[in-house]
Formats: sequence, structure tokens, C-alpha cells
Amino acid sequence: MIGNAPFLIVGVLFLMGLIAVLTEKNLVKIAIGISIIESATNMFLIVLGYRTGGTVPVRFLAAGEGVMVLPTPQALTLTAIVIALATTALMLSLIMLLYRHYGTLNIDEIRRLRG
Amino acid sequence: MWSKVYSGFGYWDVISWLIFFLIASFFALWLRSLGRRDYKEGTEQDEIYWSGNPVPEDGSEITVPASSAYWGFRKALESYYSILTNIHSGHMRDYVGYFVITAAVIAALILIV
Amino acid sequence: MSWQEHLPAMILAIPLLGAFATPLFSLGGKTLRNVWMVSISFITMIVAFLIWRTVTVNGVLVYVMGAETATLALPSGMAYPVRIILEIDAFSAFMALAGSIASFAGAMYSIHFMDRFSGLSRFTSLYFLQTAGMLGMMVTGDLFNFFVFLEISSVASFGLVAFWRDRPESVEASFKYMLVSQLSAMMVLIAIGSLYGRYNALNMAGIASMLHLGVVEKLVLAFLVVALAMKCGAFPMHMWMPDAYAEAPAGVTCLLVAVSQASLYGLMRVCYTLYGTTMGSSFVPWVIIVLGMASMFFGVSMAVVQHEVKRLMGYHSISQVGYMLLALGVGLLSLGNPQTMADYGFMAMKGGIYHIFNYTMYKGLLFLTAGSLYYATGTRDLDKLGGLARRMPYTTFMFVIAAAAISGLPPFNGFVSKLLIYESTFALHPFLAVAALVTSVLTLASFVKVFQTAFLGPEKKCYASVSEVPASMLMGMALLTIVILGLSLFPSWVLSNLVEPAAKALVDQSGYIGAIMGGGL
Amino acid sequence: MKPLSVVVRTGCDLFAWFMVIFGAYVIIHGDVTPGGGFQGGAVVATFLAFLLVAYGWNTLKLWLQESVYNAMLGFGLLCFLVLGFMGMPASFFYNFVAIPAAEVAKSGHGIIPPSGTIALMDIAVGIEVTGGLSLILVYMFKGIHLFDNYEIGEESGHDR
Repeated sequence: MIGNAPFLIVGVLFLMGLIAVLTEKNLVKIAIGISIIESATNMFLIVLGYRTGGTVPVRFLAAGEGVMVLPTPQALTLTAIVIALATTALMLSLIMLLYRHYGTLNIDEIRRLRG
Repeated sequence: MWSKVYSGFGYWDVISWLIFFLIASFFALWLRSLGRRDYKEGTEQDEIYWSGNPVPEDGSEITVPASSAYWGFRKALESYYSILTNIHSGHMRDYVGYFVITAAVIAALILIV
Repeated sequence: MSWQEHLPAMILAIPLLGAFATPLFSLGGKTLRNVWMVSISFITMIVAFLIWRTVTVNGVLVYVMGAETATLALPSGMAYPVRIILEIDAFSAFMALAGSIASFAGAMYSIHFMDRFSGLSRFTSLYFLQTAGMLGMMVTGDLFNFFVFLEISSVASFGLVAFWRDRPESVEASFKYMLVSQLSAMMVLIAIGSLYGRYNALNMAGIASMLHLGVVEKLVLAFLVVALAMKCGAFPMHMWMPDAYAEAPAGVTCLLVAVSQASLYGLMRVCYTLYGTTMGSSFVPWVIIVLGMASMFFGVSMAVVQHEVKRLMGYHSISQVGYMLLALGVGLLSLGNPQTMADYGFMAMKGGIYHIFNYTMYKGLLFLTAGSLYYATGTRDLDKLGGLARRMPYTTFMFVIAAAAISGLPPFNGFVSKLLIYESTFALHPFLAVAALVTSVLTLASFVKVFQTAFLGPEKKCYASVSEVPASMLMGMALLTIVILGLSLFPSWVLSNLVEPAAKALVDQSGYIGAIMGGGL
Repeated sequence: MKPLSVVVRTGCDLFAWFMVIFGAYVIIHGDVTPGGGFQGGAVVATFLAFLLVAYGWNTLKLWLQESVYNAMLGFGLLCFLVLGFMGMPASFFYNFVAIPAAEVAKSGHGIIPPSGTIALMDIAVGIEVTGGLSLILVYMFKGIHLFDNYEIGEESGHDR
């Protein structure tokens, strides 16, 4: 049962991020919410990498100590982190531009495109 | 290459349509050639009639703007369109909310069905 | 070992090379960069064409990156393929062909359209990155790579939508798109991770051969369907689409149309190939049909009342995507049943796939003509435009062709695909066909409005000095016009050579699996 | 941004170059230890962040050569792609430098098999990420003052 605790944390983190995105009014807080969701996803991938009885996928540590787990989830997580970094940087730049243009960070006022 | 496209119920043949258009355009040109050519250019016969008023110089004063097109259609369906424009509120929270709600509904239904 | 083996890698490597070498060529001045942009996208188009020809002759192409031989499907010592695998069947090749044609037209159009703006080196790089991401989504055989390419194309499109950073609306549209898109991307990643956790594989063919339906698989399917339907603009999640399409520069919008088709490709790949007949119930096909119906109808009814030309066309994109979702959903519904498949299912799929190609071409052309209006007059508001037909005869001509094609007027290609969709969906339920017809009528109505207000009517004084757009922009539009006319005049050739192999490849799940797995794990 | 106190500046002088060396270490050993091009590049890029925080923009802009970072960005990306192309007769991204494991065992030198192009690609990615992240920092900082020089007009879409 304790093995499922990480998945629970992933779920809680994801929901926290979602609630932040759905209820916050400030653009920066929304960006933080998206970052929390990304962290939850990365944690999910890392947790998936562990198999019962496996060891870390580092070559000299694993020698002769049983089976090492596949390093694929680590590679996936790293790629996801790189992508998350790119989007976070872009998102913050856009927030900065939005603030310059609209003079506010409140999403209730940034809605020129409608209808 | 020029054969017909069978759709199971009927077929579509581009050649017969092209022939139809040729015949139709022939008739149109023929009717046009029956018109009179003896109007005098530069006289009153050549001018625009605008309900007896002087015709404005600038064309923008006599065009119908796009917002006025299909005014009756929009007026008749006003309640429907008020709902639709309210959905497209331009509010990011609504955008994300519709997405999350759709995902949640479909994920719940797929487990039940 | 022939050069044709390396074609699948080339279709990704060439746009990437284009993106990465652009700063180098920008040092040589404006002309060199423009030549570079056009030639690279032209070569990409040629490669896509060659791939399509190879696939029609030789069957499914498999490419394994980093292996000793490019076609090695099962690396020695591994129980299943873990390398970066590209797998191109007829459907992928078909989509890549459509996407690369749109990319080439957009590139040709952009070199003059973007002339007035700064930062063009970055623009060119982002344009090629987006092309590479789009083509990567279409040719990859690996779920995680699909996610990576999805993100590459998404990030590039956020940057391109916000390219006019001094327009508040552009930045706003880009941010809205980004918010929804990032959420959906994370859902896709969680779905892919769950599949990896269940089956220890990321390869689509590998997972498809092992898949058996459980709770996790059902949730994964729901997540993937919703996220990818959002990316291609299905009804309740479509709000980003008119914003982003309207605010992006015109050449980019032409490419964005193709990118949304790549998401549609992903949706179809997941439904037909990954799940296929293991989907069990008919719930997901009906979800896709209902999403398609809703986006078809609500999209067009919003479009009728718009008065900004690119926004109007953006709403039309939603309704056109609805047609494809409807047709492919009907095909999915009859997937496990050979009787209904032969009766109407296959016809619906042919209609839907034909519509994908048609839609990419005429919608791209429509956005390019709207961009020409903006380039010539400086406004996109239909209330202000008027009487431009005398000033811009070529643009008018091409607009009329594209508008007739999208409204499904008889001699044009839009009619053929719509006819196939009407008749096949009628066999499932008459209501579907009736709704599709009503949508078509409303489409015609709104394009009559655009034509009448922008091109017809008396000449306006403020546009007395307007002239036709430059030649390179006209060439970009003319390319798409020629493709549309070709699709219209030779529908039976297109159907039997382009569309039918694609539809067959989409239905043939075991063929896709067999090309990689080579007869079991 | 104003320069900080002399204590901070001295600390920065000490640690900024240390971060560069540490980042280079992470990049070069990317194929055998946790880390790699991206992580190491991110560490190296903190160099600029250190200087920006400690010395302020006015001092930094005298030292800063944006074209260097642009060149690093382009050079790293092109190196990566060219390394991919060089494996071409076999397949794209083929590891053409790697020595087969059997020969490594025969030679008896060391226990870590050489990783071939993976290490080279790590270095290429490291160079690219260093340039890219530094540029992101610079551009985002400049973005704060982006419109200070001229008024934002009505919606234009014409930035020249």
C-alpha cells in the first residue's frame, strides 16, 4: 500500500495545479499552477521507472547487484523538463509583454478577443 | 483518370458538370448578346440611379457594412446567439474550464459505459 | 543500401537543418535568407513527395535512428524496440504531403509578407521548427516522440502567434493558446506514461500488439482523445482557435492549419491503430461523432456573425474539422464490423481523409488571401473593406475558388469530399447528414458575405491607392490554387491513388504492427 | 537593477567562475554520470545571472557580447545536427565513434566503455544550452524596458 503513496502525491499535486489555474486571477500565479502540473507529471514519470527489486540505472553501481531498471523514464523526465523550461520561459515573457500592454495582470481584464 | 467517383448511392462526374457549365455559360452569353447597345455614353442613361438622390462621391457611403449583413438572421436567433457569445467570453479561465470539464466528463463516462 | 532508405530521417533533418542554419544565412543579408527559406521548404516538399511515392510502391517504411542499419526493426538483445523509430504508412505519407505543401506555400508567401517586420531570422527558425514538429508528429512510430514533436510544434507556434509583439491581441491570443495547450500536453504525457507503466513500451506498434482493455487503458484513451481533439479544435475546447488563427501572421496561419491536422492525425492514429478493435464499446466513436457535430454546427453559426475576416475563417476551421471528426468517427464506429464497414464506413473514411487534404489546401489559401487583404489595406475589419475586386484581380480570383471549394459548390474538390461524407453518414443516421448540409449552407452564406463586402461594391476612396500584392505572395497563393484545381478536376485519380491507400492503411492495424514487430515480441 | 554591496560582489567573483567550471565538468562527464549537456549548460548559464544580480545591468552591458551567445547557440545546434548526419551511411544519429564492447574488454584499459558520439553530442548540447539560456536571461531582462523608448501606438503589427 505504501508503494502507492507517490501516485497519491502526484494526484494531489496535479489537482493543486489545476485548482490554481482555474481559480487564481493573477497571471503569474496561473503560470505557477502550470509549473506545478508539470512537476506532478515529471514525478509521475519518475515513479513509474521503479520496478520492485530493481536498482538505479547507473552502470558501476548496478554491477552484480541484481537487475537495474530501464533508464527510459529518466530520459523521458529530462526531456519533459527541458520542454517545461522552454514553455515556462516563453510564458513568463508573454506575461511580461501582457503587463506592458494592458497594465495589469488580472485575467478578468485581459479579454479583448471575444465573441 | 476522368472516370466517375462512386459513393455507394450515386456517382460524381466532373466532366458532365463542366459540360453543364459550358452550356449554361453559352446561354448566358447568348442572352447577353440580345441586349441593346444603342445607349448613349456620357449622358444621363449612363448614370447611377440612387433613389433620386445625388450619388455620393465616396463609395464607402453607399456600401452595406458586414455587421449589417444577415441582420434579420441574427435578430431572429437572438437568444441562441446571446448564449453562444456568452460562451465565447474571452476569459482564459473559461477556456481552461471547458477543457477540464470535457475531459472529466468523458473520462467519467468511459468508465461507466 | 539505397538513398531511399534515409528518406524518413531526411524529412525531419532538413527542416531542422533549415531552422538551425538560418542564423548563419541571415548574416548574408535578406536575399540569402529568403532564398534559404524557400529552398529548404521546397526540398522538404520534394522529400515528402518521394516518401509518398516510395510508400505507395514498397509499403510501410520503417527507419530506426542510431541503429547499424536504418531498417533494423528489432535491435539485437532487446525484447522490444526502444530506439527512436519512424514508421511511415500510407496515411502518414498522405498527411506529410499535405502538410509540406502548405508549409511551402506559407514560406513563399511569408518572404514578402513579413518584409516590414524585424526579427526575421528568428521568424524563419521558428517557422522551420514548427514544420519539423508537424512532420515529426506525422512520421513518428513512438508515443513519446509524438509528445516531443507535439511540444516542438506547439512551442514554435506560441512564438509565431505572438510574433507581432507590439499588438496586445497577438500576445493575448498566444497566451490563451499556451495555457490550454500546456494543460493538454501534460495530459498527453500522463497518458503516455501510464501506457509505459503498463506495457514497458513506448512504441505504438508494440503497445498496440499487447493492448488489452482495462481501467487504465480506458482513462488513457479518454485523456488522449480529449487532449488531441482540443489541439485540432473540437467544439467545447475550440476557443483558442479563432484567436490564434486571426492574430498570427498569414503565412504562419497557413502552417497552423496543417499543424492542427497533425493533431487530428494523432487522434486517428490513437483511435484506429493503437486501440483499434480493442476499443470494445462504441462510446468513443460516438464521442468523436458528437464532438464533430457540435464543432461543425456551432463553429459555423459563430462564423456567420463575425465581421473580422480572419476570425471568421478561424471559426470556419472549427466547422471544417467537425466534418473530418464526423466522417472518421463514423468509420471508427464500423471498424469491427465488416458488413457496415463495406456499406458505409469505408466510404466515410475516404470522405474524411479526402477532406483533410482539401481542407488544408483551401483553408490555407483562404488565410493567405485574407493576409493579402491585410497587406494591401492594413485592416482586417470587413466593415471597412470594400470594392477591392478591381484593385486586386488575382487575389479575388483565388479567393472565389477557395470560397467555392470550402462551401462545397459542385465543380470543386470540397463538394466531392462532402458528398462522400453526406452519403455515408446518411446511412448511419439521416440527422447527421442533414446537420452537415445545413452547415454547408451556412458556410456558403458567410463566404458570400465576405465576398460581397470585401471585394464587390463601389470603390472606396480610402483604398484608391491600393494595388495588387507582390509576385512572391501571389505565387504562394497560386500554388495552392493549382493544387485545388487539380484535386477538383481529377477526383477519381486522387481518390484511388492518394486517399484510398491512406484509408486502407488506417484500417489495417495488423499491417502497422507487423512492419515493426516482425511477427511477435 | 542596481549593483549590490561589495560583499556580494566579491562572493560573486569567487563563485561565478566556479559555476562555469562546475558546469563544464557536468557537460563533459555527461555520458558517464548523472547530468549532461542540458543540465551543465544550465549551470554555466547561471554565470550571467550571477553577474546581473551582483553588478547590475549598467555594468553588465559593457561586458556583454550578445553575438557570442548567438554564435554559441547556432554552433551547438549545427554541431549536433552534423554529428547526426555523419552517421548517415548506417543511419541518422548512428554512433560511428563507439568502440565495440568486446574490443574494450580486450584492451584492459579502464572499466567505462567509451560512449562515442553521445559525449560529443552532450558537449554540443551544452554549448547550445549555455548560449540559449544566457540569451533568454538577457532578453527577458531587456523586455522589462522594451517599450520605454517609444509609445505603444494603437494596434499596429508594424514594429518598424
